Amino acid sequence: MKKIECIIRPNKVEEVKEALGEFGIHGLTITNVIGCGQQKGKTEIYRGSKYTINLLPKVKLEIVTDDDSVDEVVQIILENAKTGEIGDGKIFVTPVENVIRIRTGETGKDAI
Amino acid sequence: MKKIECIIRPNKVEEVKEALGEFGIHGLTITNVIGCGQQKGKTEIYRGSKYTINLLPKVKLEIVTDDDSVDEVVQIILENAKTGEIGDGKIFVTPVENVIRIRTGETGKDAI
Amino acid sequence: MKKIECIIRPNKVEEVKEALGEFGIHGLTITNVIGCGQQKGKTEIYRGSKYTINLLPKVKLEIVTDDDSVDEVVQIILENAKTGEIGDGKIFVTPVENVIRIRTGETGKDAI
Amino acid sequence: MNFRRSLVFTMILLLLVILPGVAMAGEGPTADSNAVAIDTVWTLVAAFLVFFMQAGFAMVEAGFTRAKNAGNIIMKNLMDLSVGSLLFWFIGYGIMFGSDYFGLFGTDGFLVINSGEDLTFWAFLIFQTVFCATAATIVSGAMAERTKFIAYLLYSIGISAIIYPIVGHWIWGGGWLSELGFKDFAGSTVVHSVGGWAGLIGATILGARIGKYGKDGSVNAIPGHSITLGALGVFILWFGWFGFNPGSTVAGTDLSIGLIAVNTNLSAAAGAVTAMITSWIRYGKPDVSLTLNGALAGLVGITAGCAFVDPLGAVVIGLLSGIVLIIAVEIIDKKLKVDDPVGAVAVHGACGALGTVLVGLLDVEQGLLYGGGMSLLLVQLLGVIAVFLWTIGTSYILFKVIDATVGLRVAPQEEESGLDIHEHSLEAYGDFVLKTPSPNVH
Amino acid sequence: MNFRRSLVFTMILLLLVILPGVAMAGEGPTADSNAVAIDTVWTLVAAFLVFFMQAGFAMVEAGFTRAKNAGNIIMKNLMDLSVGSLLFWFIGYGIMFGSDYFGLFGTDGFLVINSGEDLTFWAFLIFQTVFCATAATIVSGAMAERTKFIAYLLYSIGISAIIYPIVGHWIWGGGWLSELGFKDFAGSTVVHSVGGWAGLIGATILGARIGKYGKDGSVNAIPGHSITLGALGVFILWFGWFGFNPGSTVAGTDLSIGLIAVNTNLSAAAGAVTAMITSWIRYGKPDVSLTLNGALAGLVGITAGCAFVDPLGAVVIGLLSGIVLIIAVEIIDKKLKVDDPVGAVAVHGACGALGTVLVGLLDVEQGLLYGGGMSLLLVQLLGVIAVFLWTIGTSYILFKVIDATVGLRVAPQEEESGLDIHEHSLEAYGDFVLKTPSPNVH
Amino acid sequence: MNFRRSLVFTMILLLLVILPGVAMAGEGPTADSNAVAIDTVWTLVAAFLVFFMQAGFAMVEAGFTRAKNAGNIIMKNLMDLSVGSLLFWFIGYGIMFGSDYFGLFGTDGFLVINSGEDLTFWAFLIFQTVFCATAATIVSGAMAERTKFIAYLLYSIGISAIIYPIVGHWIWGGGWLSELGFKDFAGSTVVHSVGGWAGLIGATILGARIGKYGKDGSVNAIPGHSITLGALGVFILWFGWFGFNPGSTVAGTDLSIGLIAVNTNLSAAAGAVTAMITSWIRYGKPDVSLTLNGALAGLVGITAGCAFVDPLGAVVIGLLSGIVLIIAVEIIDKKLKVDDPVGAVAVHGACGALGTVLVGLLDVEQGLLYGGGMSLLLVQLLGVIAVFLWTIGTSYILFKVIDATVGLRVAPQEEESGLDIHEHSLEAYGDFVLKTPSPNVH
Ligand SMILES: Nc1ncnc2c1ncn2[C@@H]1O[C@H](COP(=O)(O)OP(=O)(O)O)[C@@H](O)[C@H]1O
Ligand SMILES: Nc1ncnc2c1ncn2[C@@H]1O[C@H](COP(=O)(O)OP(=O)(O)O)[C@@H](O)[C@H]1O
Ligand SMILES: Nc1ncnc2c1ncn2[C@@H]1O[C@H](COP(=O)(O)OP(=O)(O)O)[C@@H](O)[C@H]1O
Repeated sequence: MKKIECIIRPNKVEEVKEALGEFGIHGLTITNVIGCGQQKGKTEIYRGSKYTINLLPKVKLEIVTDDDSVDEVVQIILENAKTGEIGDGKIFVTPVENVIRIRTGETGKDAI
Repeated sequence: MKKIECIIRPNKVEEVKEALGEFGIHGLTITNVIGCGQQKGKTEIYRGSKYTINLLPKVKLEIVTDDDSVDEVVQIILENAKTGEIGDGKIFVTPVENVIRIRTGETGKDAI
Repeated sequence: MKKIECIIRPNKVEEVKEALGEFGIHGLTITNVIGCGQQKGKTEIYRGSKYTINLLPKVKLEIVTDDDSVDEVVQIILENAKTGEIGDGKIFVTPVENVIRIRTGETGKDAI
Repeated sequence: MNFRRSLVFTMILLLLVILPGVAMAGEGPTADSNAVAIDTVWTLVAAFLVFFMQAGFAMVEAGFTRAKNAGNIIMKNLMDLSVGSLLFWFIGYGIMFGSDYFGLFGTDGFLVINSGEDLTFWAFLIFQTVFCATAATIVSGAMAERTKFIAYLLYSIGISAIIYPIVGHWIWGGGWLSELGFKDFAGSTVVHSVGGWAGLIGATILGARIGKYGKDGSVNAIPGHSITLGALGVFILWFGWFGFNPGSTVAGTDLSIGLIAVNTNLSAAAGAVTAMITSWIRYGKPDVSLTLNGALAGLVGITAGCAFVDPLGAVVIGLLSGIVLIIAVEIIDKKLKVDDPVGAVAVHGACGALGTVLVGLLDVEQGLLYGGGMSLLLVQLLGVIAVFLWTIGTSYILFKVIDATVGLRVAPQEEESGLDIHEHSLEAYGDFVLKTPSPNVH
Repeated sequence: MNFRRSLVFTMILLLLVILPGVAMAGEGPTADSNAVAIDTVWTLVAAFLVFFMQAGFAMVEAGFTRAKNAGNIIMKNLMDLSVGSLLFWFIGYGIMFGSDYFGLFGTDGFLVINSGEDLTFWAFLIFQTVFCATAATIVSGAMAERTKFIAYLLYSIGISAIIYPIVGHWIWGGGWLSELGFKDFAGSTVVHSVGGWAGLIGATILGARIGKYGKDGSVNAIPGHSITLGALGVFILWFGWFGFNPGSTVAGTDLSIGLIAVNTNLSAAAGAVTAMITSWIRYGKPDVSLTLNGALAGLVGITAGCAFVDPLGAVVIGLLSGIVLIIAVEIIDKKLKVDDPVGAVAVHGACGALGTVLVGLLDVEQGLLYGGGMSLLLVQLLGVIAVFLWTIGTSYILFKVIDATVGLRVAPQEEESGLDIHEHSLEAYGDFVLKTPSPNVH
Repeated sequence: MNFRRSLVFTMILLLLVILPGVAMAGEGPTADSNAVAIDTVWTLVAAFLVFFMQAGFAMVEAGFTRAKNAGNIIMKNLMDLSVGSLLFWFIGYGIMFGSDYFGLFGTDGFLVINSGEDLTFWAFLIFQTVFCATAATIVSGAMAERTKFIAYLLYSIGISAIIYPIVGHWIWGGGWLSELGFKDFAGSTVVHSVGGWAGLIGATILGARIGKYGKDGSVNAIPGHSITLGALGVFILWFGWFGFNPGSTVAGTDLSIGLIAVNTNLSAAAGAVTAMITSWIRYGKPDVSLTLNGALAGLVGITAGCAFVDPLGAVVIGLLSGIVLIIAVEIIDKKLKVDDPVGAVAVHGACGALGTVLVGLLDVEQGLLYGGGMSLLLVQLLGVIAVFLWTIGTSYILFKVIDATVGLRVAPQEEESGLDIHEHSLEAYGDFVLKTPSPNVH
């Protein structure tokens, strides 16, 4: 199994989630994160002094899925999270050795 | 080494943490997350209009441990985080290639 | 590719981030977490009753990088996040199988 | 208020002419000078309380909307007050209370810097100024979370300088409605309905916030960011209303102030109770924000009749206001699909009209149910309709002109990231982690 | 207060009878009509300030408890006020101030809709109404975070309609304690102790919040969610107390109002200072929330004697109140193991009793330390005990009946997820990320 | 104020002597006794409003600083008030209003527990007490987020007992400046500049907060944690200022109170508007927190002249105050590199001085622009400079002594983790997830 971890723009979460739902993936976990990269922060002025917001709010989605679906899931995220502007984010695919459903104790694919 | 990542109900954190402590595991990292899956969200009414809370608050625990303890740790989590109701969450086991303790620079098992 | 995940003290984030920037690493993702380990919590008194803060605020940095840079990145973190006091945190190195940049669809090293 | 307010005012004026030097220090106080002092002190204290309602509006409107727009809401309320205070002194007061021109508007009294002997003028001016600011600020709630700041400033100028003072002249300044015997003691119609109807037009022209209505026509709730601040605002408003209603005697020597205070309180209490019960029955649980609105509904409802009804009448007005509030919120939200984030149109527009009409039934002297016949009721209906038409007409033009010039609404992306960051470079809660995305709407 | 309040009231009534039309506009003011107006204005302004204390209670209670219950706290405060206002008018006022029946309760004056000539009645009514709401609302703090909403509503009805008005009759309405010469000028006992003791019983019957006491008997702190709102509440209460105490003359022509204000302020200041010092010594650091409570303790303490002691006495009362507060919090929390989230029992119950008894020592005319002998002290003790017994007795019955019928406490799971979401479908802070689990308790 | 305030006070005193028993209940009211009652009621109500400004300061200062220091700010404000109230009664009042010693300070009137016949004394005392607390509390904003709590307590004692009362004596207590004809009606200089200049010295000696200035000399913004609480504070302050300025007649029978209220409101409104426009022009967007400061700047500016200028003059003072505020904030922040988190020095120091000097130009009787010649202007300048020198001199000594003994500033690590947890074992927002690290500063 794989974990597909993607860092996306906060306002893209709904779209990605819905598209995944249509594809049949209903389970995922979401974390609020802040990130930096090529996207430049914004410089704001507060009381006449500058301050730079160089860590921008992003959202991390984690989807654990079986090996076969990885490409499709990646594709769905690419389609729905993309704006084409710098700062769209990244997808990381990492190995998962086992999954256990706490409620039932099921393991592996059944537990997803 | 492995990372044991579990998504559990917020009100189960104390119990799991205590049980792990008794077993001898004192180090772990906790993140507030929101998740969806089979558990249905709740529909609430605010000022006469409906709104659905379909992303439910969960807590992610991350425990890095040596390969031998994995099964026991999983067992402890299963025992202590389970209510039997939908929404109890999942455990993911993933590989960790190296661990370094920042304070001492120790690596591998010693660093856990 | 590898993911370097480190749990550090909140007030060390700026230093680590700047040092990584000088080294040439500009992309990273930050999460607020709480953790426990050898570092003892603090016992505070509120209205005459004790309460223990045994989950301490920490920050998790995630940096995905190519295999070659791992050692240097770890070194930079060690140098900049260390105080020598208990509670400095840990670095975990985990494998990443693929990285995709959402904006362009680039994969692998190019996407970092 | 109608006749009474100007009567008292004239009386004081007369007293001052008859008894020159009445208020001069050192000559020794007389019963007359003391009466003037009591009235002045009372009017000022009441004005201060009404002023404080600005804080109440700011808290209600900020609390009932999202964190990302909190600074912008504050800014609008502050400017309603500031711009309104200046403009009402420049021009509004004269239009409202200046020498009557065919019952339509006043023609002098602009930019007064010297009131001659009549020192009580100033107390009256400040009292009227804060009333004007109240009418203006009601609208910011209905138009919250999507209006351009510069557009809002222009609207605020329009209502403070023209729309409100003209209605004020009709009813309190000796204009045609006051001649007909229309009764609106402290402004259910003059102040609240004007604000409410202007808000209705503004919110309609603006359109709903992104996400309020689904593509399938579903209605989504967009909860506010701080129920405690919202509640604080309601308590402040209720507190300030004790200046608004009893203060509208502009005379502390008029002992009806006690009864007015009792009526005001009973109606607010009744409004809160029925709003709670109604929401409980309709939605299964007692809704906190609607119950808070219910108290305001009771307050708006009793404002017209607070000096004309007895406590039983006040309770009846409150009870009905609390129920009508919820019906109005539903109609506006679900039928009209007008997105009014804080319920300003239902509270101030609908319950303001309701309360004004109910005077025709419950006035202890002229009310239909008290044997006073139909005539007052008809005049009340006429006044409510006239003010409705005037306000929607003028505010429609005002908003359309603003829309065609500077534009009324911010760009969608700005709305999504919030007006604070976009319009003011501000994060209202810089140290707190906010939810992105909101887990509540989808 | 006892005799004085009703005396003034009667005086005004007499004046109105002797001088018919005194308050009629147009007849010209007289010294007598002005005096009536001054008293009415003063009583009303004071009533408004006391009203505003509701906002203070709401903020203190919400701020000192957890975010997940903030909307519920607001709702309880709002209903104490609303239901209380209606019920006090229906029945409470009559029981408290109606014609005396064997010194026990009043028998007329219910649901007054016409006060005849006596327009000052209404100012008195609204003043007494907001006092009643104060007594009722104190309890919501002690019972916070675990009481069923419907059960709380029933309790609120019971205290507003019966428990409070009867004590009020005994002490201020011409009842047996006032006959004995019991002195409680503005209500340390009548208002605050009644609220405090009812809260004690309520909190005891309810049991502690989940997590408050460990299985090993350890006492855990459950910090509040907003110290700024809590502090704002304390400032508002202190502000409102200037209506509560000086206003209890119900006469602005009674110049002792100035001294009463000074005494009130000095005692509050002294209470805050000693609470700070005591917490600093006992716990190693100056505790913010206990210092805030200390100011309230000083205010509650001086309420009985504010018109009877000199400023030195006021400072002494404040100093002692601040210390007793902390001892009382500890005893209640750790010895009695009664879980009172906001310290309401210590502040209002204990310091209310303390302040009332201290009048027996510090009254400048009858106090033991001022050479007035033991008699007043004994009467004060008797009164404090009588009110304690009455309140715990009746509130015990009330809560037990509620518990047996609708149930007093929510289910554990509902308590854990918070009363807001369970009882009102509400998230009080919809845009903020809240801590789950709380990292502070374990 | 200077002469007028003491004049009125003496007048009342005389009246009381001439008419023994004027205020005794039961003898029947007279015009004289009523006038005394009106003045007492007015002074008390004004004092209560000024008292409430403490809540305003607490909210502004807490809202404009970071969440991790919110409890500490609250505690400082509470102690300014509490310690100040006790000390002003012990010693400050005597120094300020006692028998004059060579125009420098008063020598009696300490710890008054009996005012004899003169019951109006107490109203005057409480009014002056809350003024003193205002001066003291201004400083906590300028020194926020890094001052040791114990050091702050010592400072607070120093300003309440010595620094403020002596300036007060010079200007309002019959001292040398009042003899020269210096005019500061309600305290632009006496109260606000004293607070502002003391804050300047305190903030300078303390040094900037960690992170405020980069190694490269760059100036970083450190945004506050709650713009809504900050705004609420500003509304409360504006509300309280209606006690501060009109109340400074200490006479409700002085009908100029109405004009003073109008002037106060117009100046605040103008200050907010020009601050908004200036920030819009200079920084590209209308800055919310500077606009809020602008309203306060207008209020501080008009305080000296509120009874001496006409409404046009008030608007001019407000307009200038709003502009000067922004220039002053920039100079202090960027040129002087003094870190004043809430802008207290610019608002209270700079605009206080500005407003006082402008009286020399705009006084309708003696102002240069109204044909009154140069003499008043020169006296105003002299007074402003004298108070500046006195305050910086004494507060420099005070802070240096504190620094050398208990130490003025907390350790860097304590500053980083926040004063709340370090000094008070407190998390002000226990249920909320706060940002660590702050994503905004780097
Ligand atoms: N090497 C990395 N490791 C971890 N997270 C990264 C990395 N690079 C980028 N990110 C995350 O992806 C987000 C977007 O990256 P950025 O470089 O700004 O834009 P883009 O992905 O469009 O090139 C960042 O804000 C950060 O959260
Ligand atoms: N495929 C998945 N990938 C990542 N997280 C998941 C996945 N499925 C479920 N989760 C997480 O587990 C939580 C519980 O899952 P759910 O399906 O609701 O109940 P259960 O685990 O009892 O079947 C979800 O809220 C989500 O946070
Ligand atoms: N086994 C572990 N798994 C995951 N996180 C851990 C583990 N051990 C420690 N941590 C994280 O590292 C932080 C610091 O660990 P701690 O043992 O207190 O100090 P040190 O790393 O200096 O020995 C903890 O607060 C926790 O967030």
